[in-house]
Amino acid sequence: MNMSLIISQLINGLQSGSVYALIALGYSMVYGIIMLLNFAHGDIIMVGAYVAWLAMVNFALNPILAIILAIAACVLLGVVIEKVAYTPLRSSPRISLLITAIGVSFLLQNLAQLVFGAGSQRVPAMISGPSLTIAGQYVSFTAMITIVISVVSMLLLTLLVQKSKMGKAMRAVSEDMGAAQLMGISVNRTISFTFAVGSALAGIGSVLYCCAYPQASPTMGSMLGIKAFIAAVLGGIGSIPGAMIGGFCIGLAEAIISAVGLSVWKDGVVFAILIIVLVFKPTGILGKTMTEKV
Amino acid sequence: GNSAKDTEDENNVPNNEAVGDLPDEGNETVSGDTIKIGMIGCHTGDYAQYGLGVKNGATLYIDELNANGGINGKQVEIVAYDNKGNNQEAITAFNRAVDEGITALIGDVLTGNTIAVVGEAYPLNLPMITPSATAATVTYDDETDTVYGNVFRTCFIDPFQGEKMAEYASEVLSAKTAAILFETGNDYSVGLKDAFVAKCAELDVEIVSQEGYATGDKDFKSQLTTISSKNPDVLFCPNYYEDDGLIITQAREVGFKGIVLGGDGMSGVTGYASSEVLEGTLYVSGYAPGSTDAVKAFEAAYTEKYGAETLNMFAATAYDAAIVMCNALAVAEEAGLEAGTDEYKQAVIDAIRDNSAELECITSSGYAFDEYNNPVKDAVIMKVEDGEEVFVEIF
Amino acid sequence: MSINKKIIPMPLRYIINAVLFGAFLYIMNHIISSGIISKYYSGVISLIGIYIILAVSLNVATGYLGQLPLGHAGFMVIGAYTSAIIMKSVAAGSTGVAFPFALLAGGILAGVFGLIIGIPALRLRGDYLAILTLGFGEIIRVILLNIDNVLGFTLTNGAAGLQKIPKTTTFLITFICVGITIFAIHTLMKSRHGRAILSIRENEIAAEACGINTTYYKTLGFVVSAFFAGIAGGLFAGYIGILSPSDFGFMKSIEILVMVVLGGMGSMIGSVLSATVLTALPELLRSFERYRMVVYSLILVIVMIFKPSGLFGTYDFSLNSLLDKLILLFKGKRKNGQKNNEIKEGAEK
Amino acid sequence: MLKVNDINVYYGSIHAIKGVSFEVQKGEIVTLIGANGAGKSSILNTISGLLRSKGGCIKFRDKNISSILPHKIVGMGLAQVPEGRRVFLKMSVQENLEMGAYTRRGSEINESIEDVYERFPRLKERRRQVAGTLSGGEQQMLAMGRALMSKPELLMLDEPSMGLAPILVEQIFDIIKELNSAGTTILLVEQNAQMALSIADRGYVLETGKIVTSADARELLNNDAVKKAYLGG
Amino acid sequence: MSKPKREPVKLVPVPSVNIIPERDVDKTPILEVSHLGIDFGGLTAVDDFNMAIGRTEIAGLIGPNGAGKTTVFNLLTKVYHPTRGTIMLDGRDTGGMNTIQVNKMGIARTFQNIRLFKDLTVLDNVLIGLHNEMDYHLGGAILRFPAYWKAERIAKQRALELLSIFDMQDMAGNLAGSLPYGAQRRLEIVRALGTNPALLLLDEPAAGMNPSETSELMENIQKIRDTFQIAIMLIEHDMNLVMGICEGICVLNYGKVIAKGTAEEIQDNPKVIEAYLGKKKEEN
Ligand SMILES: Nc1ncnc2c1ncn2[C@@H]1O[C@H](COP(=O)(O)OP(=O)(O)OP(=O)(O)O)[C@@H](O)[C@H]1O
Ligand SMILES: Nc1ncnc2c1ncn2[C@@H]1O[C@H](COP(=O)(O)OP(=O)(O)OP(=O)(O)O)[C@@H](O)[C@H]1O
Ligand SMILES: [Mg+2]
Ligand SMILES: [Mg+2]
Repeated sequence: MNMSLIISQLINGLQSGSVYALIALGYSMVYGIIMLLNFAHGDIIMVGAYVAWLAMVNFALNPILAIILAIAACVLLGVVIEKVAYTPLRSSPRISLLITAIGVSFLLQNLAQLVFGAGSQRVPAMISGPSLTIAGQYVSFTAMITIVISVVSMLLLTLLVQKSKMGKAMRAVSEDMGAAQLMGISVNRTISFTFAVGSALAGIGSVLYCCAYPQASPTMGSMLGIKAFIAAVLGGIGSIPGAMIGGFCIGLAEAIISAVGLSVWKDGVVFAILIIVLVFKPTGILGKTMTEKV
Repeated sequence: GNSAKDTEDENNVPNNEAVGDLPDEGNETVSGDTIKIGMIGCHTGDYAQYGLGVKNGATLYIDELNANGGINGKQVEIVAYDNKGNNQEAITAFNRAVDEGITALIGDVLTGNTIAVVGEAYPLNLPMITPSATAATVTYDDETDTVYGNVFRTCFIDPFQGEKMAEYASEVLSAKTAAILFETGNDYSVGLKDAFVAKCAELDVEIVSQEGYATGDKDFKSQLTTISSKNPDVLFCPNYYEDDGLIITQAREVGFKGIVLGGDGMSGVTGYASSEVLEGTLYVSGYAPGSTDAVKAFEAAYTEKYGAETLNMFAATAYDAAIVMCNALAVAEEAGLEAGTDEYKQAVIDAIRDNSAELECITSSGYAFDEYNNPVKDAVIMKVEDGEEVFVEIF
Repeated sequence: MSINKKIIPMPLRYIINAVLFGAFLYIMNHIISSGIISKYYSGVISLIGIYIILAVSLNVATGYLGQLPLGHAGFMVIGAYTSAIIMKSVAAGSTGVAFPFALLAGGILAGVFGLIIGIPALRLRGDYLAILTLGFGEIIRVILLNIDNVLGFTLTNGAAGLQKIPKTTTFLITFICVGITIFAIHTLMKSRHGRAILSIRENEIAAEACGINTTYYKTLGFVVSAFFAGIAGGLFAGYIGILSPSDFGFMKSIEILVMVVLGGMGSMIGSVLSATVLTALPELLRSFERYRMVVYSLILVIVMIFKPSGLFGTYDFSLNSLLDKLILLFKGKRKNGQKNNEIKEGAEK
Repeated sequence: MLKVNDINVYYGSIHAIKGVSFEVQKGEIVTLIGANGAGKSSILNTISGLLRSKGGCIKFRDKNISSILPHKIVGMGLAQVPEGRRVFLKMSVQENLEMGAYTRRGSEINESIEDVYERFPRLKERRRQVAGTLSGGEQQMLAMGRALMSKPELLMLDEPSMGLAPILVEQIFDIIKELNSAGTTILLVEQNAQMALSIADRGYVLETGKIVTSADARELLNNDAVKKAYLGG
Repeated sequence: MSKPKREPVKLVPVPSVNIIPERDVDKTPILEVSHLGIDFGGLTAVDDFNMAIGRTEIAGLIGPNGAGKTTVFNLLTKVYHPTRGTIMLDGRDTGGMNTIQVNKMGIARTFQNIRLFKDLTVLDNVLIGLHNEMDYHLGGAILRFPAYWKAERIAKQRALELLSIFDMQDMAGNLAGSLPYGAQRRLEIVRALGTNPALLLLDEPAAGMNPSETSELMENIQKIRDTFQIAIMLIEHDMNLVMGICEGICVLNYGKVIAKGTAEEIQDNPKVIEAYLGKKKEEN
């Protein structure tokens, strides 16, 4: 394989990895605070894509407006889901919460199918710009912007969680809601905030996804969600740089596997990588091993 | 447009089918004045657009028929059940339909589901026509060399399409090298690919690259980058149109310059990629939209009733399947046989096989079936020009 | 709650249960074979039986062992393919005889995979384990899909799936398997081995401090769970006649998990009833066709919100205790305040 | 300062607190003593809003707080050191202290942290250590330090001496006295009734969810029934 | 896996727990620890820890908070693996063993923060403790062989008897999590006893108990030692308890032993007073 081919495969991998990473960040945040594998997260992306499509195709809005609307819709949806479906289950076993999340995910998918039909819709281009040529290889504008946005999001998020007061409140709530309240932290507000941020990331992910693969379909979120989620786990769930690394790993691994002609085994290999990493590093690449004090 | 709205309406149209009824007590068979036809397919789920196309296409014809007095004075009643594209549901849905007293079946839609249903329908010798299941094994068991006499179809079989495209590539396009990008989890896609590969070997077309992707994938750039680096003359994409739209777009993005070929699943691809990237794309089809007056009339009626969204090839082959089936039922009815009896079923089956060749159908001028109950139809080559799918030739 | 109200002596309790179950089998079998109910109903009943086995077996890993496996369909598909491949290779005349062996083989192979997956799983906790099992299920699916191309022989038939599998699954054999599964899991759980499994769910460190070999019992939980899932898979293959890998994806695992959680984790009767209801529900909702998945998901969310521990919590129904209660009700009027007496009886259980 | 009137707490069908009323005056140390499961912690949790009372009324600084959310109550100057410490195990000692000052803003926070470190030098040694790996006693100190960070007017302590070395128990009680003399009102729940009564102004004795005796601390120390049940005498 | 040397005591009903034999403490050591130490990263939690416990001795381990007492228990039970040093149980080196093997050899423990099987009944909690005392195998359990019935019957009887030490047999059917705090602590002791230990480690058994409950506990601890003829080592901050029943006391500070001896010796040791007891003792 020649050099430029390798580079272009790497860029392919980085681009899809960036989308995974953005979505994985959302997963990681929500998981971090209420220990919930939010299966509906992928479907929030789907709704974002449909909103963008509706805005541009049905209401002929400006792409920028469509992007804002899509992100806003994701934030709203994320917060509403949390309020309606997850808040009542705060003190319930975690698995009930998980099943609720699965239920919400099914619900969104089926409602989308009911409203928008089973087929997919073509989302017109939202972002356009000049493309670059690196090492003789053409790199599309969307690929660059996708990579840049996801890295920036990660940095901002790290700052938010580590440094801001809200970030600390998030960590406190995730550990002990009762004690957090005794510190004067509003648990409801903190959790809603977390969902809002996570969903906003999903919204951004949704827009970038649509730029790369301009289709919206009711079930588009499920596999995407699972992949992103694997990225989060691979990187060490709850860890922000971890989600990023996980996303890039998955994206690159997929690209490399496809590039060497094993594309039919792609999903299998991705999962196998995950399993191998977990076996040797049970908390993922950047996950901290918390030994339980006995 | 307002296509979302259309879909909504389409499904709110209360079709005069037994959908809402629970099975009656005592498992009654055909009531005196209606003939019940089953329609099992994926009306929801990932492939609902095919299932709904089939359901609507067949319903369209039957409604017309009923409006014209039905069969032999009897109205035709449709018993439609959803199988979500799932084998388990396909079997239960079929058994349920049998409980309702269907005398014949149009369906199933997806190949796997159809094979599952055949497993149940064959012992009952229930006449069935699938408008869309393309695998050879739907009508024929290669292990025991048995043809399922009761099962027919109005679509091509996979090998046929794959071979046709290989021949077309070699003979018409003079291609020397070819690449393939197919969906690994999809038997349709794999079936076409296998036939294409085999035929290419015969015709001395070199397959330079064979790449697969998993169901649900949206990113094909890696595979396409590899393919593009080998510079094949043609790229064969035996997939469904939504994926093909993305594939062709990304293929052009990574700099693929050759011709893209497809199977009948590519029909409808114009909605999923820009006209520039699609220009010159060719696919084989059993149905050429807008090609004849009959087709135009069908399309107009369909669009009026259900909107254009699910108007795909399978809607047309389902319309044909309904014609063939109703014609055969008419033969049995005229012979005065009692619905539900073995003779009746056999009479319908015989009539499908023997009396369909002269029928006025829309995707084929009549249906003659070969010894495997597959239709002998011409392949239509379609081409995308200026964002339109246009008829090129019969090949 | 008193632990000591078992009034019917132990062996008799089993005999009563066996007789009742036998009678149920006999009557149902008679009804089905005489054609009183149609193939549709008997098919749905068989499916219910298969899903009962799946839910009850998943409950071992989820409800009792306290893990969260998301790859149960992976074990099911191993059993299904194994059994189907065996059944396709036996002579047409002897399928009836071969079927139980094919089922067993499917169960054993699934159990072996349970062991394989159980070992790395030991190092993982909670959600990481969930992901591991999810990955495992998907890998199995990818392998079944692609193995033929790679190794050059036809075993699984790839995407087209394994077709024309002899349809040997009957009501009787399904429900005999249901009976065996429920009995075996029940007796396992009501023994020192079962308690060891429960103790891992409750507190692993304390379990080790009690001298319980947590490694062994975790693996055991997985193997038992996988074994019965494999049997269910074999029954499924014999019911449906065609297997394709895509039918056993992540969604199938979720479907089974939903049954377990909705029924109440750790409640056998919960798993049984919710498998029954959730298998029958889509059929009842057929009239709504387009809305039935929406309704299904709504029901799921609403039940979880209002009954988070599942419909039955950890409650386990027992016919015997029902009988006991009835007997007590009669006796209770005569005898009073004989706690000591009862303790002795209990101790002799 | 705090007035609890006829509160009732249920855990499902268990009636844990049965019509309890009492009050704490400004500047006092009041202690609640009672056997295991008498309902002491439940009362504190109800005051701080973590549990809800059925009926009744809780007044803090003449404001009814019985339906105010817990995080707001903290802002009003009422802090609780919960039973079992409940420090944030994954955060460092320093961060735990910062969390204590969540409702406050400004630069004095750092001074407060230094104050706490002065009181508990052990915490200073471990300031970067994750709280989850602290010993039981260290965690208890951290929990107290954290509560002090909100500069409360009323501090509720739930068994602060549990699991502490004798020398620390004394230290903790010294701190309580000191805090009190610096103007903080204290509501103290203790198993160690001897110690608690010896520093308290008044005490209430709780039995199975009801207050059975209330008196001056000195009186209670000499009360025979109390002696027998709670003082091991 | 090396086979534990200790013979499992045959499951026969224990002698009535009310008979406390008059006898002397057996001082031949059941446990000998030498130069034990562990580091957590840079922190040395326990260093050069040496001690021996007699076969039926009640020993106390005290020290300021964070001194490393619980860590010593964790080392003895192999929750943590020592960085240095050896632990000899009944003359056998436990190096390389894990928690389970050590338990089978005869060390049982309770936890500072209670770790019960909360959603199981009290009886089941004790039966889990008795797990290794029953010996029917998996097949026997599923097929309900006679061995199952016999072992279960005896185990249940034994469990109820163990519970009766703390007068808890009436709670056998309750969920462990629903018990009052004190009862939960006692249940942990019963469960540990179920594993048929030669050495019982109790981590702050009296925490959260009031003085009258504590004195009851003291009696019970002695009763357990006398009835089962085992060694008991306990961590406690309640000096009444420690001074009252411990025959030997070891004081830790910063992971190191600063004093060893009888209650009287310890009480007067200035190092201990300074580091741990405080001046209160002098006042009294
Ligand atoms: N979460 C709960 N669910 C059910 N019952 C509870 C719960 N928490 C407490 N209880 C019950 O309420 C009663 C009072 O408990 P509480 O914890 O307030 O007592 P306490 O006086 O603080 O005891 P302790 O000295 O053990 O801390 C007890 O009987 C207890 O069993
Ligand atoms: N897993 C661990 N990682 C890091 N440090 C630890 C760990 N476990 C214990 N430590 C440290 O070791 C020291 C001893 O802890 P240990 O729990 O043994 O104290 P202790 O003597 O039991 O105190 P207390 O009486 O308060 O329970 C403490 O400083 C603690 O912070
Ligand atoms: Mg308390
Ligand atoms: Mg300790």
